[in-house]
Amino acid sequence: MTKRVAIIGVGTTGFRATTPDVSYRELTYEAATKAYLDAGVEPKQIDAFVATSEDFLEGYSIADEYSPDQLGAVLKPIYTVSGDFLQSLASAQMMILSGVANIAVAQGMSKASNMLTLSDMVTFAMDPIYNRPLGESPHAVAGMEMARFLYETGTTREQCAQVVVKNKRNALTNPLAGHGVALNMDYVLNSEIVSSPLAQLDISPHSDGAVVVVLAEENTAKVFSKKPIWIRGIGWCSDTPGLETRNWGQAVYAQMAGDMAYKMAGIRNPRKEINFAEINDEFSYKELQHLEALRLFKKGEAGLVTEMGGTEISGEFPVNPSGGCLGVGNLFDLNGGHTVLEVVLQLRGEAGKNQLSNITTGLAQSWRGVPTTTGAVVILSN
Amino acid sequence: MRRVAIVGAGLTKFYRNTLETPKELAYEATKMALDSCEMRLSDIDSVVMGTAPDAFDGIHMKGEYLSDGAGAFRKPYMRNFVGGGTGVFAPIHGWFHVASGMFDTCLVVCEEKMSSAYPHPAGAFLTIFDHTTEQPLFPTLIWIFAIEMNRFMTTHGYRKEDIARVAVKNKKNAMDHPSAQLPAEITVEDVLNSEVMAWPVNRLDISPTSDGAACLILAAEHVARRITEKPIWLDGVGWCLDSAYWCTRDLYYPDYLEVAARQAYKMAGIKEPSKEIHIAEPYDPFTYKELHHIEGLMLAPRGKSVQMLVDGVFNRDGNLPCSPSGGLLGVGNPIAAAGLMKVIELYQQLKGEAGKRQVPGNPSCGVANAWGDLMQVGTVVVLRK
Amino acid sequence: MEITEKDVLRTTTKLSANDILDGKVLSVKWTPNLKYAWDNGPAIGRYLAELKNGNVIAKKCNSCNRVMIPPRMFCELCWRPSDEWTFVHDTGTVNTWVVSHVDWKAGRLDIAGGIRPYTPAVIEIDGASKGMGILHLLDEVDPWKIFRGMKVKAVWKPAEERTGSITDIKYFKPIE
Amino acid sequence: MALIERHQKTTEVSYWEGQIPMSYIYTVGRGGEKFFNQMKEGKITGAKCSACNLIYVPPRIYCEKCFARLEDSYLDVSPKGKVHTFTVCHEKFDGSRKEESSIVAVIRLDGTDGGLVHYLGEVKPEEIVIGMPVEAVFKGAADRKGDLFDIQYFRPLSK
Repeated sequence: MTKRVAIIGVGTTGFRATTPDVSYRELTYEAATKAYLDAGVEPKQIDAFVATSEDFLEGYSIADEYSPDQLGAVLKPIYTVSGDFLQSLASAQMMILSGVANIAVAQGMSKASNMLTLSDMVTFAMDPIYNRPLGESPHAVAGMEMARFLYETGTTREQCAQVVVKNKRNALTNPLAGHGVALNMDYVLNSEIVSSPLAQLDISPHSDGAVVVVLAEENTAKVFSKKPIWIRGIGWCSDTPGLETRNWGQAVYAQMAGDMAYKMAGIRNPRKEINFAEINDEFSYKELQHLEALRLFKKGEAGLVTEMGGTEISGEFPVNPSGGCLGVGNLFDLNGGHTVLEVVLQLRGEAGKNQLSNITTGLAQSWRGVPTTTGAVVILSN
Repeated sequence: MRRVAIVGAGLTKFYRNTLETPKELAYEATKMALDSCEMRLSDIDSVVMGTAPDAFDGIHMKGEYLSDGAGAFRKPYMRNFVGGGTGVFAPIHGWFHVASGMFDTCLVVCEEKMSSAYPHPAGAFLTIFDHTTEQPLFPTLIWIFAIEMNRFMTTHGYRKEDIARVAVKNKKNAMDHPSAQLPAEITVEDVLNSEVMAWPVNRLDISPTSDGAACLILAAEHVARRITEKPIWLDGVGWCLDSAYWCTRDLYYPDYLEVAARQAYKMAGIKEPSKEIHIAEPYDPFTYKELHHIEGLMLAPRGKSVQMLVDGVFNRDGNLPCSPSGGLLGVGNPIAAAGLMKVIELYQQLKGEAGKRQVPGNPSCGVANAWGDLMQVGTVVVLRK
Repeated sequence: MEITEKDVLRTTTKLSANDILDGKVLSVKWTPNLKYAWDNGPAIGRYLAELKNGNVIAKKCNSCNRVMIPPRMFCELCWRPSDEWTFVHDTGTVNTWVVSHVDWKAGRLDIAGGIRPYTPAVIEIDGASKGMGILHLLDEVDPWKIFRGMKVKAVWKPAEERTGSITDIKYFKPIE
Repeated sequence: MALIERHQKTTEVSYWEGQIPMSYIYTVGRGGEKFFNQMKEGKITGAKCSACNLIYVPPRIYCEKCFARLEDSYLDVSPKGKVHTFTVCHEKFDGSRKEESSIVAVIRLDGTDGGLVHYLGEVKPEEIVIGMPVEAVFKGAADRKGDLFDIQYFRPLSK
């Protein structure tokens, strides 16, 4: 990879359970205003834009129509990736590497609070012929995956509960987070079982918010930014979508996306060469499952290390210092935007109270949620 | 910037209703593309899925559901979506994958199964309008096309009977297309006498709703030369969206298409499009829209496209054949797969493998475009031999 | 190699709508419950509130001097926060229009049976900047007498029936 | 916030309600026609990819790994299988609480690489363990309609 690409600006509205005083237009406009200010660019200088959206999570049957105005992309090259924010980031990077753009922008947004029938919408993603007719909640898919993961790795429900305790507490000292709370393991273990062994507090509540990230080609990045954050590796992968033939215990998509990113970044021993990670934890067990899939911990080890505090902010390998989905809120296709944002802030030393010390390389990972087997990974360095 | 070529293509038959599931449609097109250049799935590094509203196939996050049918099992796989423009944007998204150096090959798959929407897919177009300021008026897509056609006609003084010739031309061309859903020998009178949908649009002015899938295989230059001795180069890409406030635009001219076309022509080193382009596949969901796009692609001066149509310039044997495939009006309109069908037509014409549809004069440079959203998206690709 | 008739025919199986409805092939039905409550935000919120009061409000951008309707908190062309609110008229000019014989579900209207076709139009609102139009319906006019540039005026619902919606204006009719 | 003006009173805030009014009929496809018509006969069908030595259940016309066409390699598979994973679900698909929970499982059918996601019956949740052998319980022939519910549930292998 001859050319390198850096993140020179980030902007967000922060993440709250509801954002009743602004429409989706103003929400993205704020994130974009902050990102362009942070990067020191005007919309006129931006060569191309990538928006992230899924129709039914915005309430339009073509949500892409409503993306250019709030980014200042009217009559400019912009398109929509119906996927995770990290896939949009990868698209923006590919545009720069192709020479079509020097400065590119990736955007994502969540207005989950405006979706009155969110569970119906996720159900609507299930296979209409073999799975949806059962009329079961999407959380049954997560429950079955959690059961198999615990069975195959010996991880315990208590270890999953510890993830919730850690992330929700981290969120209390993250001003961007919307769902921080101080609780102990019993709260989680005694919360109502939704679909065994998944309890209510194992599930991330959703949040609204927007993130805009400004990328630039190497030389441009050095001109615009004093602290460019380099994209050293990026990977994304989709495993079989079928419930009947998939691997229920392991997150194969995360392993393959991670391997792609590690290869690009020239990383041979992720656990040593990466200092911290923002990992998808839409459900508590997913943090542990993803950590093991990303070869950061051996099979069954992630739960043990978490129990002993190894993944705390003060631990040997901090995971989700921002609070993750459990603490910040599930943002659906913006989840990747939140993880990238937090890794950039940490690497720039702007993570406030949760700031980690002497770090150079961070990993951001995302998963598209039930019932998908699609995930992406990006590795950033300062 | 690495040069990227099309090395294989596949296309299903288009029908109003099909038995196949969306996955099976995607498989049939992708399998045909792989077989067309004797490639195996293991030769493919990345997959790009272009498919339009989930509201047609009736599956949220439709890209995920389609992934195994599109050959994306345990591969980097991404879905792009720019409304109706997706069919021509998908190869552009694929082009990034290869030109960036991230991948040597990319499978570009487009699919649409509109017949899952019951009773009629048109209902999905209610919710493309602004949910607060426009939907309460219960608009439909045909309104916005008719509104644009009216503006186009009243600005240039075009007559319905002239514009109707596009349907006559395209449906006749489609007689020679194996995938065609509505090939027909019709006359201008047939078009003018067909049921009024929303004046000035009659039934034969509109392309049908369809189920169908299409697939292209892109490869970097060094790989393409090993696969085929007739690679067709994707030398120009351009895309652009205008503001969502479509009522603030003078709809007589597609500015968004001109911006996209300039980007693609600049990249392909084309100074005089009307002279250097030998063949075109302008997006034709409606009769007038082909002319609207011919002007936006700068292949005809504004206000002059009807005269050139009447003079036969755009016929298969004319100076600038437009929609030799038969277009959306003749072959069918499974939205994303329709746009890719037009790119595949250029690919086959430039390779000289379009069979009965082959235009004379051995064309070496072609342009295709797609349109979408609220009169808002221009996506353009320039292909060269 | 050329894609031939033989290659293509095997790919899909043609059905008629009745094959599915009569159960000649197996199928599964589903009607999703997709409900939303979109936050209006300050701009659309005020727009709807003023419609309820029988007014049409717009917002200015002092950089490009556009008077924008529907109002918006930022000018999408200059990409800066928009400026003062300004009331505009409930009269305008037909920019372009349609005589529609179909409804949003592609159902045909019984025109022969005396049902009036829908006549939606893009109406440039007086007081907003040139070319700044909104979509609305025309009525109390012969569909075939509508012309580009026709002057029209809004017909409002009675005050007590207005709810703060674009349909508080029933339609626009020609100004004699 | 990047706006000159903001809502200052909570009573000023407003929203607009709406929906996406669509309904759907999905054809089960070429693979599905084979599967569900055989279900009517009380049989479960798979599709074999000899190149990859895989048997997919439900059957499909392609192998996702090597893209071979599998349309003429359908075969009957055993109605017996193992519980690959299961859950006791207390929530309906619209997110509301169920009055009575249901037991849903992924059943890997013996001798295949696929299976079915279906209900477990005639068993108490605490008796179920992953790996437990189960068998399909079909409805009476007269009641079978060619859909997923021609199988009522899977139950533990009768001892």
